Amino acid sequence: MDYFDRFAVPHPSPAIYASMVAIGLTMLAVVVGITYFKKWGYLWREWLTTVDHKRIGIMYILSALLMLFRGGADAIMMRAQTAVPDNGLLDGQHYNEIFTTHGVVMILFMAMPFIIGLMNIVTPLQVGARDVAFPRLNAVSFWLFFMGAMLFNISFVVGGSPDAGWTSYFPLASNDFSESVGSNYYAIAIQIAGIGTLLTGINFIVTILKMRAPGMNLMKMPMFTWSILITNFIIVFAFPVLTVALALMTMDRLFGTQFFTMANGGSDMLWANLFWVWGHPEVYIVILPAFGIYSEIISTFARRNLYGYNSMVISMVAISTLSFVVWAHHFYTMGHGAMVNGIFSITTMAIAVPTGVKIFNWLFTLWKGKIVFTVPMLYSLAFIPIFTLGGVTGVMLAMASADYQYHNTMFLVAHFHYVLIPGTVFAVLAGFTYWWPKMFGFMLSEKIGKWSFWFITISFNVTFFPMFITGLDGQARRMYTYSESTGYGPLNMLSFVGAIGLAIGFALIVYNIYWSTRYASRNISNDPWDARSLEWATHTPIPEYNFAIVPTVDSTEAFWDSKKKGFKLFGGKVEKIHMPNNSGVPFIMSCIFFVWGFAMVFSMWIIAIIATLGIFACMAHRSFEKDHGRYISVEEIEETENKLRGAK
Amino acid sequence: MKIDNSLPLEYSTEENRLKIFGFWIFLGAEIALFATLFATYFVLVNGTGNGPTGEHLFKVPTLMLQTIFLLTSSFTIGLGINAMRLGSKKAMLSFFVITLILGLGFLGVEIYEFVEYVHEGATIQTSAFLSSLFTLLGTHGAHVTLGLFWGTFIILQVKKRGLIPETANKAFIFSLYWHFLDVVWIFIFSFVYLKGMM
Amino acid sequence: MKQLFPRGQVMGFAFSLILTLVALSVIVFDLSLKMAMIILLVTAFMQAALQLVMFMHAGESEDKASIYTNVYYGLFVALVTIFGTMLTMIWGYQ
Amino acid sequence: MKIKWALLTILFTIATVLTGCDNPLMVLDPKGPVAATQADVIMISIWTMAFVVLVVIVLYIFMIMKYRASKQRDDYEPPHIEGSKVLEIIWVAIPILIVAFLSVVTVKTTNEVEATPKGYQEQEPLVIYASSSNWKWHFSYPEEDIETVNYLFIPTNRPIEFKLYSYGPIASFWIPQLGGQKYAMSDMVNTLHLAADVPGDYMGRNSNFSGSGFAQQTFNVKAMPTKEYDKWVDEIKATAEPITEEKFNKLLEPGHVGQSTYTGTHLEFSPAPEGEHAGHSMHGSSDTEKTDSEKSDESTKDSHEEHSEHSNMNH
Repeated sequence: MDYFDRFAVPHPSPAIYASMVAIGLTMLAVVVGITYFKKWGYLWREWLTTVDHKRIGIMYILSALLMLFRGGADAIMMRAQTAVPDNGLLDGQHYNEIFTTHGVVMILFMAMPFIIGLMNIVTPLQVGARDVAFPRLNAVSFWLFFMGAMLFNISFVVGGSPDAGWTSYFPLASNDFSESVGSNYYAIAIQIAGIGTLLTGINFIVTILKMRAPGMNLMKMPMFTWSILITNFIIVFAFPVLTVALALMTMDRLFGTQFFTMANGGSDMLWANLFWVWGHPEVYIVILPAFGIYSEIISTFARRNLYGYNSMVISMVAISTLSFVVWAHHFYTMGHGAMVNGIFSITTMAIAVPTGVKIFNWLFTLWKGKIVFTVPMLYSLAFIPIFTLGGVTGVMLAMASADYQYHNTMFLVAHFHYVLIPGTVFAVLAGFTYWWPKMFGFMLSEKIGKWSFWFITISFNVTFFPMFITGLDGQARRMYTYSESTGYGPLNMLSFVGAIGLAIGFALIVYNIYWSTRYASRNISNDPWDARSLEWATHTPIPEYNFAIVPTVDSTEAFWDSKKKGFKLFGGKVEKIHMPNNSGVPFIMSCIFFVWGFAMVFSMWIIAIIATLGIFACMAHRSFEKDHGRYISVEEIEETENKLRGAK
Repeated sequence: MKIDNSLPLEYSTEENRLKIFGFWIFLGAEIALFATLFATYFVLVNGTGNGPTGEHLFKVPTLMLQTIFLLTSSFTIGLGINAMRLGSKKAMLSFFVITLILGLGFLGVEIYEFVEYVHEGATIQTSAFLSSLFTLLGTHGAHVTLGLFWGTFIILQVKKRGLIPETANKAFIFSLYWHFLDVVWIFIFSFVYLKGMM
Repeated sequence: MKQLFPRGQVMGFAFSLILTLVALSVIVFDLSLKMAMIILLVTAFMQAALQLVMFMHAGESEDKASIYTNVYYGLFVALVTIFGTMLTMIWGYQ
Repeated sequence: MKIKWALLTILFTIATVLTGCDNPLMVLDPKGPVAATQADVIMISIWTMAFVVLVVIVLYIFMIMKYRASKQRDDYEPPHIEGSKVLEIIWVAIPILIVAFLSVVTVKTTNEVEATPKGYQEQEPLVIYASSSNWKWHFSYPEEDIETVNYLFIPTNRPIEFKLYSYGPIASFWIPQLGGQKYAMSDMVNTLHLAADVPGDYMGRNSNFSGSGFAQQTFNVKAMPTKEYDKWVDEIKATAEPITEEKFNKLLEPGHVGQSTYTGTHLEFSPAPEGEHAGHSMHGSSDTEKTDSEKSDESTKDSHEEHSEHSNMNH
């Protein structure tokens, strides 16, 4: 029995037991359901083995939504615990686990995959490509992310969650102070997902740089595509740093190395340093695509071209470069002298300049426009003032001398939520609503959408604005409780009320999906928003080859030109199309990765070695495999095209 | 599949061009990866605790042997690609085999060196300096090991299927990988060993 | 046979051996730390450039500009990571 | 219309929240020169940023009020506008000026808070070693040869130099009303300069997450005039027990303990990680040339700070 003790949760609570039962029952229900409806074959053929960028994108988004609710549940529990002084709802340990998983899940398993999902669906369409450069690799990326996320998520029912914060600072995260396997989960699950993300980065850089439609030179790319290109460059150069940092962490915890230890020459600060060398660019990985989404949406619903296209591009390049030279502002208080802090203060504040350029360009895109307040546009418009508030508090935090007072407080928590929620969450919700008809062939209800928008926007401010104040009043972050004499009670209660409002808003989104799936009209055009870029030029639903004829482009808004100026997008005639074959290997390899990760977490070396060999076997299989893809014949294309045209 | 005969085999199809370009991007990521390992090493190089220092451990003969092996292998794989472009399958395979033998030699010396270190009481657990040293060298060594398997697979495929766009593409990408490992080694040679022995 | 050993590559190899020997001088002669570091930096980056241009044919394809941009950006990030880490972890405290 | 209402709601919330506080916010209610400098910086930045926000909001409201579709003719076609060089230069140049201004403020004040507080330079600072262990604070007064746990008495109007380190996870030593925080870490000693102008009781805490007992890792700070302080020291010396290695090791065990007081300091048997005891790589170097400079660690650090001040001024 001793052997199995390691899988027990060290700090069980009724909630965790209930979750175990719930997870078990849900999985059983899913398996039984699929078997009953005889859908295993469909699932395997159409989804698990797919290499189609659109389907992979949808799977990314579904996983991200799932994770949004996981992270959201954590958030509600945190706000509930701190709503009143000396609350006994959760104990310190449980609270620590919750804010740790909240951070990791929201950043790495919600924001990133949501963005990567939209990127998957939209980018190839916007550049007029048939798929991404390496469709098979794309499937590997998704499944690695998915398995990493699942591995991380089982932590709270098998062996215990990580509890050292999403930053996982050493020596707190070392074996001495975090005895459970929680931090092993952190190191290994993020590692697996991170490798997937790195591969995505390579894939999309190649797709965008090499597979654009004829005529679309770099300065004629839609702004979303530009943001994705730059984001993926950041991914490619930042994620290896995380890979190394997590590998060193794993070795410290599992193999007794001395990187971040307190003795034998180790340096705990080095972890913080490496973490933020990756961590700060990571912030821009989730923000820049959001900027791209807003650029598309604001220009679409202001019915105008994007103002200052060139300066929008230049500012994003500037932001991406600056994002690599500011990381030390996360630890001004670590004791490096005034000189180092001064340098990093200045580089950090410099980011405000290109970001300001973007804000003003968006505002001037509205100028002389004809603004239509659809749900995606509402999110985009709400983003501008709220994000400005987040941005200016960022400048305040950048000032090292003052940061000594903000650091580690609720002020900081308020700041990054003011940046990340309007920046990323609003953007993915806007993008999700905006591209939904392209993905599924019907619109989400505008009415329910507006309700959820107002709930989310107002509740967001109610939740997070009070934190600026409690922060200045000395409330440190990550405190699971406080005494009544501190006076933090009322404002924390207000935050809790806001959190409930946010939960209602998100629940309304789910209801909207349900309602619209049942009742929304299927009879929509290919271009329901009267939009401007190429993804709206193809049919809804999108045929697997995207475009029967590769479009030709000669401006930033070729599709708009084709509607307004009679520009001819699709010249030439239909030819047979080369498409990649589906493959089960990415899924199988990722499953082996899951097993490998699980074995590593619990130090089960034999299984880990076998799994490692299995992974290499999959790679060797790929090396020897002869897969030339397949062709879709002209007749088949024409048949599909006629059917899709007839549907309208 | 459209084959463009005006280009060398490895570039002759669109898919091949995508793969070569993609691999260059991957090498960009590898630069960042090794840079992080170097940064870690430089920070921890004086964190020797009670363990031995680099000055004590590093030896010139093994270092030079490793360097010569790897530099020469980088040269021979270049010749292999040159032979491939000339269409000489036999010469290409010979150069590839020589490359892998040299790589194996490098790996042998590295393993010998690691065993020596451990005999002197310098394990990966002894001090932060040694942890970072073993990790940096080990990551490079693991890349070489992976390369040996990869190269072998490519030799087998070229043998079996001949020089076709697909195999030529694989061989070329492998050569990029191998040269890159040589570049990394040069930095290890200079800033780990030579600086450590100064 | 001559075709199999193109002049450029043979010269490149010879040059890289010479650079290795030059680098070795830092442990043979008693140089100042500054001098030695300069020698190491120069020889290492020359070797790297040699591999990149001579053996890896970085400039031969249509993607020349993208490949060089990629390498330069990688170099930028590498230098920032290494020197920035030194700055925050070591030099900042002295 | 809805947006107007939303804005009003937000404003209303902010107003309620702000008036809800009876006392001024701790960080903005400084009781020492360092915290005062920081509070000034915060206020400068808030006003500067308020200006930026105002500009954005005014433009924003103007745009969405004036150019909404409901106010346009049905056949209105928005024009194609590439952008404007002049405007774009304006919104690059003005932010650069603002950032430059804030940079100057930052560099100047960062140097200030990293040095002995202004007006206190002549006095010999009181050195207190503040070390963290899960989840308490140990204060050693080498000058007075006493040690306290979880509470801190300091004289007013005298510069204090805290030497921070940790017997475990990274902790952050923070007394909001006296000045900003700094990390206490296990392998090196950080120096934090503070001073109290006004006698009183202040809250101090670890603000860096350090495990399950982190929320309660607080300490009380009592600032008092020198005379009272001296009296307190004498009292401790007369009444308190000496600290022994055994007792101290017991204190280090994870958990919460109340306040306690000892004569002697733990520095005698468990020295701080500075000088030859530093665990950090750059100090723990085996190079013989470095050991000399470590002895004069203090002086080099100070001269470095002066140096950096100059270089930043030139900047």
